[in-house]
Amino acid sequence: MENKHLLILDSSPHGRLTDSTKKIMYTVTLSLIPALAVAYWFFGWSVIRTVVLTSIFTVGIEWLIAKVFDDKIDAFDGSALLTGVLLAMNLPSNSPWWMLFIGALVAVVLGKQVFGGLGQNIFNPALVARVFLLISFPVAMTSWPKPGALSDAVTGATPLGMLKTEGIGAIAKMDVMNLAMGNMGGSLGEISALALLLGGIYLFIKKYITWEIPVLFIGTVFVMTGIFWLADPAKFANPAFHLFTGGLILGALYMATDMVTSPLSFKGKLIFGFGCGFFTVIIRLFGSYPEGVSFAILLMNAVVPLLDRYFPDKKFGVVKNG
Amino acid sequence: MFEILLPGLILGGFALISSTGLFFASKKFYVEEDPRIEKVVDMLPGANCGACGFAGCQAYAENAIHKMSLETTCPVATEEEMFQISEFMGVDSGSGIKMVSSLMCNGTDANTQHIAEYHGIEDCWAYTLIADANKACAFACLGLGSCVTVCPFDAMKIENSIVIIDEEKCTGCTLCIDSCPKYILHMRPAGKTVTVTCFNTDNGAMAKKACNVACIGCMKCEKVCEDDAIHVNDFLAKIDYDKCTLCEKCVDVCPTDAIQVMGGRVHVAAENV
Amino acid sequence: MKLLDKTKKAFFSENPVTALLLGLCPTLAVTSSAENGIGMGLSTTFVLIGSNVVISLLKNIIPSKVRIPAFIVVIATFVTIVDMGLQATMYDLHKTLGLFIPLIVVNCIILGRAEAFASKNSVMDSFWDGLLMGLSFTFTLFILGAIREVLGSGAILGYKFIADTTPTILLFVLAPGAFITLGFMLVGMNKISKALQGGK
Amino acid sequence: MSLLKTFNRGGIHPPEEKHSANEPITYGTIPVQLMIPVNQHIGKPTEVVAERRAAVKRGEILAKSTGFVSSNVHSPVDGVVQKIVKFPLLGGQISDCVVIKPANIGENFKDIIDADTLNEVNIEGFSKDEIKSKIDEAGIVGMGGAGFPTHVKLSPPAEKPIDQLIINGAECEPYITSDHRLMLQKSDEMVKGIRILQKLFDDIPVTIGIENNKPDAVKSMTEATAPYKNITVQALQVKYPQGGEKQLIESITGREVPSKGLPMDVGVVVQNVATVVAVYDAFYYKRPLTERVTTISGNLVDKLVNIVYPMGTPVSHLFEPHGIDREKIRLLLGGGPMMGRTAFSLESPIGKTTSALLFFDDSAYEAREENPCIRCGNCIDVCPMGLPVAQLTEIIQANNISTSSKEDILDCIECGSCSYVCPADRRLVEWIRIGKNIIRREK
Repeated sequence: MENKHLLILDSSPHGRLTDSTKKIMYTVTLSLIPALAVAYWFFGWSVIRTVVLTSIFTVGIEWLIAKVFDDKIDAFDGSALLTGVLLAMNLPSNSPWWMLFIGALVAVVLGKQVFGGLGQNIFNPALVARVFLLISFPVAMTSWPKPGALSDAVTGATPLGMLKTEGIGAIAKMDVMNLAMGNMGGSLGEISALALLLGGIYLFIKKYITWEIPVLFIGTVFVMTGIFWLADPAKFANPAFHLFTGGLILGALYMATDMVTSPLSFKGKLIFGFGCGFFTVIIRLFGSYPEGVSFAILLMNAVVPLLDRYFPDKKFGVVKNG
Repeated sequence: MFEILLPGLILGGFALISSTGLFFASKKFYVEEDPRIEKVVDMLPGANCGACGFAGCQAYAENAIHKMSLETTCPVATEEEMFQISEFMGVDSGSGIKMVSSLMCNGTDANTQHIAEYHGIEDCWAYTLIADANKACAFACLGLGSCVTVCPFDAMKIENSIVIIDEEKCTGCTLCIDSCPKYILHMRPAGKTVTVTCFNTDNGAMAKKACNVACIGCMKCEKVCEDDAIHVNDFLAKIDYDKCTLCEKCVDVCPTDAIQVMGGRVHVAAENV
Repeated sequence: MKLLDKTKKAFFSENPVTALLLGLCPTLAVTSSAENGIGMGLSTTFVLIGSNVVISLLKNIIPSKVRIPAFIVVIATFVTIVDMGLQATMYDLHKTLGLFIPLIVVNCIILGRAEAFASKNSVMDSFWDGLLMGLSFTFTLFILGAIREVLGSGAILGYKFIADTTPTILLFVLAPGAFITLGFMLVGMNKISKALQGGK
Repeated sequence: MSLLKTFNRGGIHPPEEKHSANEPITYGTIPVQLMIPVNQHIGKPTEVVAERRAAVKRGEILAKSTGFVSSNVHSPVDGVVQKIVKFPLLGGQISDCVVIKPANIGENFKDIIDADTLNEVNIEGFSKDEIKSKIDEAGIVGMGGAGFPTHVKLSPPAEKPIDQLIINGAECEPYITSDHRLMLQKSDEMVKGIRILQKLFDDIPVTIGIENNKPDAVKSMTEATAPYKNITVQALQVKYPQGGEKQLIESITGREVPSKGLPMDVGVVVQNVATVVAVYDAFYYKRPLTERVTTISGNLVDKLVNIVYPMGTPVSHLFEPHGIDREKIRLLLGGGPMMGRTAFSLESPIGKTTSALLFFDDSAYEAREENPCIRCGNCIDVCPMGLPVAQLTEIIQANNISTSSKEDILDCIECGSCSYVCPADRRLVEWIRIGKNIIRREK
């Protein structure tokens, strides 16, 4: 054995697809650009400020954690950045910087790292932060800037908020097309359903999300609100309104489909999507909060391990008996 | 007055009924448990490592009391602890010799060469699924630390790509013995520090070619030993620790330094002096 | 020196809340402010000392088969005393702590110390054990309450140090805040007790 | 053929890299020394009968099988046995090898093979047991890679009736083209071999499964099988691991081999095309299995070939004729890149199951570090066995194998699809192999 250099020993397979965690994370982040562009169109520079600040905060905090606790954590693998951008899309564009900081802290520390870092978290970090902020600062989190208003001082409620507080009359004038485009008050990611769909379709083509969760989620919301609307149109808003307002599209396409916190098996995904939709409708129609997407997703996040365990995919060569 | 008396009576009556129930229940469902078992468990180290072969200290104690013997000793307990238990039970305290784990290899980077560049999972068993050896000597320690992972007492570490065992910390629980895919760890009495640090059963020339400190089966140690404690089989020396008196003559005479005094001086080959 | 060791043990490595995770119900429920924490802690301390002393006095009389009911009766007596005493002297605190004062009866810390310590040791030792355990419980509850009060309402022991208009993190006053704070406290206390053990 | 058949679940499409598909089968020269591994099969180890310094003839037994699940090893050439040594094989195992000094060093192996006489054989004249024992004597093992003794596979117990014979010509692994060339150049021989196997099972229907990236092979096999009604050729969609036994059965018959079961449980026997040719050789040339077609490929090889070397030829003998720069070799694979194993010695011998030898330099290898699992589910999507791979590896890493996950782990066919697609570069198959090892040790 007189090789100058040694042969490499490794386990098969000796080849890989070029996909990587980084690539997935950055692609998902990039697919949010259309929605951000629409948000910029309606809210102006404050959008950029919010997104940049939360991204810097989340990546910075993750980097600090990596420095202090575990140098195996790669703060720049894109997951922290994605959390930051998604968090920004869940907040009003006029949020003060310290709120963004607290949000980022909660998202990275409470939402992710205390569970053991990337891949170990049970709940979607961005949603954990959003709910934390919503509970802690209810006033700041429910006064949204009006689209087109140049001053941050002009604030109002989201269409869903109006529906909750003022009843069905308040939304009667609203045009569904306008809502779909995003011309309404709300967080960055709530407003333009169509732009979000665009990004979602891109991700679907790239196979980074699957159809089960979004379809079941949105479908359940549509069907359930439709049933209520048909039963009593004077009390409940029509399903199209529910589809395009609030964080439903953002939640269904980006939050619920988050790889880490969604089930792996086919049946699990179906149940997960249905559960998200079901709880969203229940909270929207009968809860005290106007919007229920984040709570619904967090609730379903908690049962993901159970779904994976009790609804596994069919194995090869296993015949169901009885 | 009646206001206090009535609840008192009701509660008292209720207490009487329940306590009667409890009394009969305790008679009916009485389980006899030897109180000595608990005492023995208290005296054991409580590591629950299962090294004795039972499912934890409780099971060990139950067995010991049941059979009234300490034939299977607790390998983790010190001699004093075992003595205490034997005193308490009034039986002999087994063999009572502390054993430690010992590596039959000295294939450090300096003594033998790696033959490949390994990129897989850091685990000896994972390595054996890819290839049988990673050093020129096919019997050598792989140095990927499966035994280190399995050791509950932090007594092992990898240095120079072989395992170093801290005899102070080693309790002789034998967990590492089964964790080694090359089977080059063995147990020896703690005091008997003279060991053959080789496991190569190839003939002398091949062994020497593979590793500088391999046992080449030259029989010098067997000849020099006055206690008939060392024998060469399959080109490999083996020490009978029942007979070894630690005279270290074999250590001095070994031409390849394949016999070492563990924890003592590092020996220089006799020829080189 | 021995006392110092005992104190260290009681406060850190054997802290009833952060090391043994006992008595979590009052810990989580009443610590929305530092004051509540102290009130609850001191009440428990009183009961602990009382029950420890009495039980260690009676340890030879109580038959071992009925020891648990007997302990409960002793503890219940002291809890009733505390309950009535608080009601008479500090009505506001009594109102805030509410149900959790009677619930001290079933607090595992007290029964645990009675069973594990007082029923086997002398009166004097039991007294010290009750005092130290109680104080460490009080101390833990105080810290927990203080953190939650500072973060959740911008005040400490009822004294508000920021302007009324400044928003505070409401979540910490609510139940989830208790869980989150306790979680981080567990981390911190475990680190400290590890460091103390390492220093020995 | 509108919709090609394939298996239902999972599968991947790695780059095919079959650059050597147009290279006809050639023959190599005889090296100065042959190192013949005595154990080239799964099962009981053989007993070495060759003696030191004894002369051996071509076809003489060197190591005898010691039981039913065992296989003879023969000498490929005339020569002298020099010694018996332990030597690392291509798979990394260290095994006993019989070292032979051939009589005709440097001669082309084709001359030796051509010297074998072709016999006219009347297959009808053989009984089933005779056929099996002949295959056993010839030391034929599954040449697809696993090396399971063929006569064992052909002897299903009576209670498991066989109604379908499948010939595996899928060759789904990238780079390898040896089976492809066999199907092109030896199609008639192959059909004769199939007839022998068919005889064993009373003329049951035979299907030859070939992936559709080899249309010429499909054509030549279709032509060769035209006279026989119950031998058909089935073109299959290109998808890895089509050549996996269980997957191939599903593709062709739609039957699922039950978990923990064998093909015979669904009435199927699968044989590799190279094995069939070996069976033909054993009957018509009375030639035991001592050589095979090997694809030499990889980015270091100047002249890609499908070549026959005598079994036991050391890899180093290949460097000069094929223009391989010895100094640059960093990765030497015995078999394809998906399931092949790395070798650590450049002297390792070619064996009965070496379908390909791939030589790569540094540029082809990328050291990968395991990142945390992000539960993307890709591994589960591509797993042809439908296993929850991500969860299984976590269970194995935590050393927490339960009874139910044990069954899952043992069902893995180690095709490597999961590791191939994992974006976090996790060594999923490797972990599963460790899991299998742990289970095996517990037994």
